[in-house]
Amino acid sequence: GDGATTAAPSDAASSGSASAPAAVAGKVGVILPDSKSSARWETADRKYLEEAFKAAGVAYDIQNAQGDKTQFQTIADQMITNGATVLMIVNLDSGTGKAVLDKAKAQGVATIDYDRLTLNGGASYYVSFDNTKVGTLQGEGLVKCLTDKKADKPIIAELNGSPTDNNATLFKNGYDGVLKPKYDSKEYVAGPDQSVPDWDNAQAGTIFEQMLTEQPKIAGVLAANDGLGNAAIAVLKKNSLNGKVPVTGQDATVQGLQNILAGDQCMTVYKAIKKEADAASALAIGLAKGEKPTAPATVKDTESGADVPAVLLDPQPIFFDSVKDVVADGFVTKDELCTGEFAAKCTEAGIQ
Amino acid sequence: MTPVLELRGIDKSFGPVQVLHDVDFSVHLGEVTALVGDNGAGKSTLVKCVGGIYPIDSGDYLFDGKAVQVHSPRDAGALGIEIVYQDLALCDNLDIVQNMFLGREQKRGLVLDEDTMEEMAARTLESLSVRTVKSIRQLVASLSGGQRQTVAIAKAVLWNGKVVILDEPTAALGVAQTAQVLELVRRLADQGLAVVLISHNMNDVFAVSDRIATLYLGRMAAQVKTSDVTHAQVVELITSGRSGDLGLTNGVTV
Amino acid sequence: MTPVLELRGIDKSFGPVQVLHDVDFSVHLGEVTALVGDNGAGKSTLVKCVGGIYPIDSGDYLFDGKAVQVHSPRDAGALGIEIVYQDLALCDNLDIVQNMFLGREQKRGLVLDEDTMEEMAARTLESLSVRTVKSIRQLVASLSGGQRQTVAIAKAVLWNGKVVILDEPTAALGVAQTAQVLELVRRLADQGLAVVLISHNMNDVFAVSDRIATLYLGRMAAQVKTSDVTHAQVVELITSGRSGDLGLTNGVTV
Amino acid sequence: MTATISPKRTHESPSIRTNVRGYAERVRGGDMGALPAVFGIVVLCTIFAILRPAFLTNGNFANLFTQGAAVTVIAMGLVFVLLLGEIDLSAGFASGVCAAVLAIMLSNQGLPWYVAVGAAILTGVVIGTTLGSIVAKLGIPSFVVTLAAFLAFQGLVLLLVQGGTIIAIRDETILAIANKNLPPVLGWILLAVGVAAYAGLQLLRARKRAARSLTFDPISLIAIRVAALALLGGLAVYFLNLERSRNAAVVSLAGVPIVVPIIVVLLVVLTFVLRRTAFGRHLYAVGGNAEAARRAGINVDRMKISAFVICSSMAAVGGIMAASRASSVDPNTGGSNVLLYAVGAAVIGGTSLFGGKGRVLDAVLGGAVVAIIENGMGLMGYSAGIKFMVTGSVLLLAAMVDALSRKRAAATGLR
Amino acid sequence: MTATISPKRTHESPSIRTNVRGYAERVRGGDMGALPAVFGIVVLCTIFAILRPAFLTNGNFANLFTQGAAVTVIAMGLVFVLLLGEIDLSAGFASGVCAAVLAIMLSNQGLPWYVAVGAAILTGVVIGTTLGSIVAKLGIPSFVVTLAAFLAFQGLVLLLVQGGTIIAIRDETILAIANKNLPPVLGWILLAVGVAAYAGLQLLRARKRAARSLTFDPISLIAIRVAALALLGGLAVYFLNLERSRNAAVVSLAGVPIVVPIIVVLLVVLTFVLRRTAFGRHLYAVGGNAEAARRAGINVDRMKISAFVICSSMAAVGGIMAASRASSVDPNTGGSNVLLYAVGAAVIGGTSLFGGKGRVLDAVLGGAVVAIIENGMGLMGYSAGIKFMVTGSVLLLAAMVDALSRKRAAATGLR
Ligand SMILES: Nc1ncnc2c1ncn2[C@@H]1O[C@H](COP(=O)(O)OP(=O)(O)OP(=O)(O)O)[C@@H](O)[C@H]1O
Ligand SMILES: Nc1ncnc2c1ncn2[C@@H]1O[C@H](COP(=O)(O)OP(=O)(O)OP(=O)(O)O)[C@@H](O)[C@H]1O
Ligand SMILES: [Mg+2]
Ligand SMILES: [Mg+2]
Repeated sequence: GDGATTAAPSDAASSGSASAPAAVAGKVGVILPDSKSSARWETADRKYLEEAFKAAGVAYDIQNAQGDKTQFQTIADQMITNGATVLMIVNLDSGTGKAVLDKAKAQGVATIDYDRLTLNGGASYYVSFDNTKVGTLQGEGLVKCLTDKKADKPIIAELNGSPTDNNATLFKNGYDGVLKPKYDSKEYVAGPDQSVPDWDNAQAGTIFEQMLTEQPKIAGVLAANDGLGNAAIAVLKKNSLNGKVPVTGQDATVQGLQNILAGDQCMTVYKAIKKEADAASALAIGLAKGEKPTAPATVKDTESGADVPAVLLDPQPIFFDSVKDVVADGFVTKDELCTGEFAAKCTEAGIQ
Repeated sequence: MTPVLELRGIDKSFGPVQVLHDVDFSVHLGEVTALVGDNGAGKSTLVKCVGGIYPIDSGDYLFDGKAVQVHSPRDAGALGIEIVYQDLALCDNLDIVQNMFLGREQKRGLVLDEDTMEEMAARTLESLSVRTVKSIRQLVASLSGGQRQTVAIAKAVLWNGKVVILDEPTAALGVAQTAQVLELVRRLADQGLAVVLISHNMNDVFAVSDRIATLYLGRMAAQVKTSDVTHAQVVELITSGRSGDLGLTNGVTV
Repeated sequence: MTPVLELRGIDKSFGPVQVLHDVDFSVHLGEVTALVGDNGAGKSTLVKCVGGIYPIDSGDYLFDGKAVQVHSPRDAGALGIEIVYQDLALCDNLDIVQNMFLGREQKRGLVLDEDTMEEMAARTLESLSVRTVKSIRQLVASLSGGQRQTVAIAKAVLWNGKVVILDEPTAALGVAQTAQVLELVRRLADQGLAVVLISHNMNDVFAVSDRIATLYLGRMAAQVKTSDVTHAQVVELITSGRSGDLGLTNGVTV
Repeated sequence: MTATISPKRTHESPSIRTNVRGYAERVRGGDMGALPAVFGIVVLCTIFAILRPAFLTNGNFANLFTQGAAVTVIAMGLVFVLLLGEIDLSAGFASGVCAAVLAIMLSNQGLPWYVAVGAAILTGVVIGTTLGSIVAKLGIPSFVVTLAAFLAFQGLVLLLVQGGTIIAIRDETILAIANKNLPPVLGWILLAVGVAAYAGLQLLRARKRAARSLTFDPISLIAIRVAALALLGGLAVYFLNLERSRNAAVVSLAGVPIVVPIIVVLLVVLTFVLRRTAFGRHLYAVGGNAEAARRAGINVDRMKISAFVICSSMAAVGGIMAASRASSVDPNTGGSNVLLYAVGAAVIGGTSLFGGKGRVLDAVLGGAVVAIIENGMGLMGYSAGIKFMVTGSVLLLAAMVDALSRKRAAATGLR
Repeated sequence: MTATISPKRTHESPSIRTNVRGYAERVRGGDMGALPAVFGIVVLCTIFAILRPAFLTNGNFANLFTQGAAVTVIAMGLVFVLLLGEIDLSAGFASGVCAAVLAIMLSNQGLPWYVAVGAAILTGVVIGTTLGSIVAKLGIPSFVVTLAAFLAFQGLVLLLVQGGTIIAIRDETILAIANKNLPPVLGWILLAVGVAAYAGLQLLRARKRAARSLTFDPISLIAIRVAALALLGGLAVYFLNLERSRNAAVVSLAGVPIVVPIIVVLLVVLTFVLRRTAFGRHLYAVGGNAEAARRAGINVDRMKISAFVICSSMAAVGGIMAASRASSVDPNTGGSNVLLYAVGAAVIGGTSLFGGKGRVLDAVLGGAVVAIIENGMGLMGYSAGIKFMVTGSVLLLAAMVDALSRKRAAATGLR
């Protein structure tokens, strides 16, 4: 997925740093959504954004709303109070997102939608991966793994993300877009399909165990992220089915990658968060310095019909052979990944 | 004259333990009926059955000669039965006035009429010789044993019930207050009310009562006119259930 | 002979309300000291100060002639003071045996020795004329008023305290049980213990006590030998704080 | 001790000095009323103001109210249930269900706002009736009943907003609740009316009691109280009426946020219900000693049902405020920490979980503590983990001030 | 009524018929002990078995134990705190913190499993001591203290697992706890030892009491009890020892899951502590009437601290089980519904939130109810919204069986 879009961030960045006379630079406020649905927000996004802002010498304030809408708004209020001139949000839902964006714009604060588009929010920019695309890659990945295993009319279990998370719905739209035709053509059989409240891995374990009890012949698991995937793998292991039943994931976590190396997980989806963070921080830095950076693309806001200037990045599917790409990208280090028993597997997967 | 309150053949068990066996009990207007019996004889249980606290297992409950159903304290209250329970049943988190008017607050429209209640409470307490209470707005939790008991008594006599039942009302009272309560008991009966007094003090019982009912191990041993028995006879009835021709023979009232 | 327990100049307030004013009180081994006073005079408060339930505001607490600090019921227990409180303080969710041995369970190694406790409890209760308790494994919540009081008394006398204080122990008891408890009080004193008896019943007080201490509105009106005063004098002391040369003059003991 | 209980014979009209002395004595004795909570709030504010000057700006002051409104309102309702010694774990999601009903009425059905608000509150009443009846009539512990409801309502919200989509709210009236301010003049007028009414009622009461020769508050004391109310209220209105827009030309942000008068009215009405009506008296009685209340002829079951109805209705109001603030309803509305914060607010304010003790004002003060902590922490810029930890510690600190004073009260024998 | 209290004079050795009659009378009188909970479980199982035949497979039977283990263990610990009338909202995240400590020790530090387990439990002890001390010494309501801890520990877990990464656990011993089974033979041996020990203790006790001429259970009754235990245990072990692997050639899945003996041992030990030691007696006393306990010389503060220590230590054990089952620790370990389910389990089983009433067995039975509901619902394949709603309703249903029987008990005057 390193297509044309990779050029975008450098584009935006250059326009930001082009006129770098450190005039009275503004302040950037960033609101991350939570720390539990995915490890990325606190471990990756925060780190990359901080690095970028520090490097540019722009004041910043990064906070996490912990999945709580009320807090999300409170934090926005507080950032504006604290003098932020650019607000970059990962909305928890479009409603609160819009409320925050409206308030910010009313106060003359520039806005960026990061990772999630706020429908009818009218943010100045949008930087993201395509969540439906993530789902599509998961679906395609599962199909590939099942094909490799030469599975015959496999029964597919779907372990979806939190029912209250709109992104989980987008992921599901993506992979169902791939799987639904297969179900219809009787190539695959639709098995149990349940959501996991709060993306809670412990509950995911129980839910998957019960899926397996109800339908012991499950032959493929579409798990919406690595955490859910690992919960399913733990249950499969208990039944010595690990490796025999392909499981998908998302986020390219260390655990997920290790599961892939061990052969227990078939694929994950890697989102080059650094690229996303760099693109967004470049825009933010530009805005903070009072410029008006340009974006390489636009996205249509389905609700307002407006075209939002956007930087779109492609997610990348990771299989055993491509684990090395993630390491090469610096997203995970060889040290964390290739511990103990995985050292040999790393070598096998060509990770240096 | 038909008794204002009459119980016939009351049985009451708590799980496997039968506490009242086939108890008959009647109370007349204008009289003080003393209910006596040893500790654990079933006096308080009988009173609680009258008050609708406990449902009775079997037997008849007659009020003014008519059979009635008393399923809750509300029913008993509606009949005009006022009871001072042995365990007082006060709300520790409320003050004296609030406790005295609980369930029957004076109102002006929607709003509580605190002024009237304060006045009425003060008047009633004064008539009971309470002298050491600092303020009638004191929480009941901070009252002494005797003060609590006085509040409970005052609460019951504040209302013009037809039947007033007092379960060991003077147990915690001082000398003067006891005298005052006994006088009150007599006065209520003389005003035409029916009063039931439970007490372990034979002097008090003989001083104010018109009739004495004796419970022995959950059975009614005898219900007699006070003038027909002696102090010693009553004590004998209490401790052994029999005295001369009075009392139980093999567990049956003769 | 120095008193085993002596209080000097005790003051105790609850917030803005001063309940005890400069109270002196002493208790001697081998004697029954009656503590009398009107409702709300401060008797129970004094006892609770002795028992470490309430901290005293000022004054001295001497035991065996030595000043001691009593900050909690544990401290009082360690000195050998056993108290039956007016409000009994039983755990309703425990049975009779469990309540009687609370805080001083008999053990074999780590394990509770239920058998020994059951035996001891049964023996003690029998000596107090309790006849109507169905089983000593009955929950205290289901006991009658008198039965509860008996359990509280039995709990206190089960242990060989040096000082036994009983706050209105016979209030809820029947005739026979009251006699039994008074006898017990006398017997404990004769065995050399110091006993404090709080009661509103002057007959009982005169029947068993060696000394009488009278509280009047939180002040110690007089502490005298029982043989030196008459029934009427004590009642006068209780109700007015004075009787002849005894008692308070302008709130000061003479 | 020598005082007598006759009200006639107590001081005819205690001088103001007696009153002040009495108050000082009560405080020394440990009966501090709302003082510790207020003190806790002052401590919190001072700390945050020192660490982050932005905390003290009048913009932030206005934020506090809208941020804390929903939790405070839910906590006010919870006080009624807690007073009975019961608990309502479902209040959070009940507010979510009511908000969803509101949103559906408004956005999907296109009904006017008053119909939608009515439907939302009616939903609250139905929920409360159901929960209360199950608790009272079947005798299932309220913890279990409302835990079941907590789960069920979570599901119901999901179904109502159809599995994860979001219902946006565009009705101006509803949006105004949490996002708009009163015109500055109206703020002053409301304040004046409120203060005048308070003064009038106090004077009337004193005159009536004096006529019956009962103890009454002297005019001077009433004057002090009225003056204090006027001063505090005046300061608040003054600061809230200052312009806080960063760009006043584009949009003017000045005036008392609309939630403030709503909360004040709810506070006054509910306090009136608790302290001046037989219903409120009976609530305290049932919470203090249910058996005694029953013996006094109070219908305990009906009290329980009513308490749950009030609680769920207030949850509905809280839900409307939350929906207004978020200008949308999603499956998480009323979820997250809303319930724990609301119960926490009531308990920090001094309401007992064992029943019989608590005031509506407690919930407001406790809600203020929670809102200040959230607000202040939002200014600190900690990372997620640290923020949780510091929030917990600050909450403990705020509660400690209150608890230590109560500990002192217990030591002097008061409760 | 005419019976006397002297134990000597009561029936020397009540016949078995007397015993059975006594039991039947107690049940009719409403004192049903564990019966309603067991009945509730039977009802639930029947419903699920009818709706989903897969529910009755022995594979699913084994699942039940591992799925419910963590919540049950946490609930067992919570009983101690609830007995005192306190609550521990932080138990869930405390288990998360302890699990994180375990994972760090194992995976990041590479220490052996017993060191890691020791560290996790020690963490629990430290947490309990801290919470208990704050509650006891400062007198802050436990709801507030543990709400603060709930927040703080949530942050601590985040910090420990470094902001959202997941720590994988690869230690075979730890993984075995929730994922492996005892060899079938060992299952039988343990059962035999357990039954023999039970029989021996019962006989010894009867003989001792007979020697003192106290009432004692007749041999026949003891025989019935032992036989019942042996039968039920035997059936359970038999079914768990059946092969439940889908491909027995590849891997054999048979035997009692390892969590089962762990829970049984914890149940026996904690029950022993509560019912046969002075410590347990004092816990009940403090919960029933703290003032009476204090007057009896019991150190109430120390009891509180101990209860919190036990609760948090059990939470640590629960955390270890959860970590083992998930084979990893993430910031959500111990979060979500874990706490509410654990408290719910204890309360459904019959533990009172007001203190003084509850047994460890209650928590196990309540935990079973919760586990069965989760397990059964997992088979139904409802959509998220429906699933939440049905789960809530089923929970209410299970609690209703219990509550109705207790209501009956109250009507006959027993509690
Ligand atoms: N809820 C209950 N469960 C079981 N037994 C009970 C219950 N309530 C009372 N009892 C028993 O019933 C008997 C009668 O009790 P009751 O309180 O009526 O006695 P009483 O005559 O009032 O005695 P006292 O003079 O001591 O007050 C007692 O033996 C008591 O233990
Ligand atoms: N916690 C408290 N707060 C305020 N006042 C209290 C408190 N406890 C007791 N008092 C007051 O102190 C006075 C003395 O109470 P105490 O219980 O010592 O009386 P007593 O002599 O035992 O009376 P009785 O004979 O009625 O038992 C009473 O007026 C009572 O109202
Ligand atoms: Mg009685
Ligand atoms: Mg007293």
